[in-house]
Amino acid sequence: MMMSNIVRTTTKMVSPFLVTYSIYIMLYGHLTPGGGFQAGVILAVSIILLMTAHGSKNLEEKVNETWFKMIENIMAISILIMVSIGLVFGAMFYNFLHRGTFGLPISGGMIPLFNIFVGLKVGAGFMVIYYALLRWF
Amino acid sequence: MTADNLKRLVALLLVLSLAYVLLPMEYSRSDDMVSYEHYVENWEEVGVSNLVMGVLADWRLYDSVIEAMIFFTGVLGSYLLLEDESK
Amino acid sequence: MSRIPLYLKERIEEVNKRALLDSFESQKLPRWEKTAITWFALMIFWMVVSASFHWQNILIGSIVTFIVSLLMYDMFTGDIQSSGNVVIKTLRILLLYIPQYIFIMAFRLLESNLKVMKHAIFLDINPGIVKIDSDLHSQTGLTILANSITLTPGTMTIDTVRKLDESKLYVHWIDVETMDRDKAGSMIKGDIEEWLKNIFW
Amino acid sequence: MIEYVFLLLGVILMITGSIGVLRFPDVYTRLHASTKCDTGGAMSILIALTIVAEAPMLIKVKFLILAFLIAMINPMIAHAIARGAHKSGVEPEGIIDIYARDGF
Repeated sequence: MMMSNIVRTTTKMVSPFLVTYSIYIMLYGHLTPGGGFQAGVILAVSIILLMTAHGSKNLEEKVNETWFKMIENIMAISILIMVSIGLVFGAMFYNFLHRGTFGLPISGGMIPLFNIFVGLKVGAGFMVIYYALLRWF
Repeated sequence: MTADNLKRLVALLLVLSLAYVLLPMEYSRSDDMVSYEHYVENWEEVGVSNLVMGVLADWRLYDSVIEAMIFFTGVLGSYLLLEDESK
Repeated sequence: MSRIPLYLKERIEEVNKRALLDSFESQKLPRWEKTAITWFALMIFWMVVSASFHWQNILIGSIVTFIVSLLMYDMFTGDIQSSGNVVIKTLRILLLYIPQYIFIMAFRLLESNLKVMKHAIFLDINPGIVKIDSDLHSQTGLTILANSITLTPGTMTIDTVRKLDESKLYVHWIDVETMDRDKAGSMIKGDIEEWLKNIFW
Repeated sequence: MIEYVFLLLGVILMITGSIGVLRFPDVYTRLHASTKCDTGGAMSILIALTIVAEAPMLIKVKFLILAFLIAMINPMIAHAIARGAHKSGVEPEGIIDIYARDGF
């Protein structure tokens, strides 16, 4: 099942910008509005747009369901590992990294890392739900 | 006592114990220090310019991590529920 | 042509088609140039979105957009014509062609809005679907042509048919003035197609 | 001063688009009204916002991204709706329909 030529090409032209924008929201979540969850939703939407326009059968070799499951599990485990590393430095959930300068992209200790993990996890999770719904067709 | 009745008894006990803990708590608003005043005063402590992210990912990181785990459980549950049984 | 036997005719057509396809394929850019153009465009997008000239920002942006352009190099540069130097071509596209296109399309959009206003008030419509030809053979060029036709006065693209040598557009025209295919084509497309031929094949 | 002109133009175009959606006879002509007036009205309101916003130049350029995405995606959606309507058998009013005659 494939949509028409115009829809396919337009989604192709828009999707790199959407991916870049979601990575921007993910990395700059501690400076600007947004955060991990929103970035993950945009990331999932940019892939779902491509899949609905081109047909999920045609993209089977480029995106794979197993990858998304693996990414989601790895990210869930790494969030837990990251918050429990703080035990070594004093307390659970302790922000153990150097805080940096106020208002720069590299600052805030482990908050950007937390945003990245949550963003990838949410994006992969929505893709897994999408695949589960797709199985009924 | 059958298994169903046991489940109902456990649920009733859980609800009653929650009510015992939650109902006597003090819900009136205290005038001396409201939570957002504390957040705005100690903004520099976290070192990020987005205060919402500071609250979510530093002061209330416990909440956010459990929320991520809840999302994980939701994905897992919908994946198992929507499995196609014909295959 | 009548002296060529029938079984040879099909073979000759097939060979011609393949030669045409090869000539179209040879006009595409090599892979590293596609990646470079994608990186450049995404870097501009990153700078506009993040709105800061700090060195950390530029460093993070260049790394991120380089990874994205390695993964998605073929998304919007797949059909750009390869002719001349890459740097000169990119600069020319950015500084000459895109402002020209925006200038043309802004006035066409305003004109089309006023025309819809006139049609909505007086209801003097005479709709119909016509077919026009196009000289563009790439997907991206045809798509931008169809989207531009949708935004120009009184017309809307219903479907495109893209075969190897001939591409056609089915256009819903709110006020049909002529049935002739060439005349309708020149009236609907205007100078947008000439402009698009500069970039896409 | 000039921003009020753009803002007023945008509002008038949006209202005209809604009038067109109500008055035109079938799906295709209504799509004409909705697509063009939506795109033009939204873009002119965005230009007015760009002039009004009290921000550095670099931040004002962000409005252009919205304009770019609207101009890219709006015609595509109109095309998808029109093609879907034709595929599911909505007959267009009018004098000629070459698309149905060619067997699509």
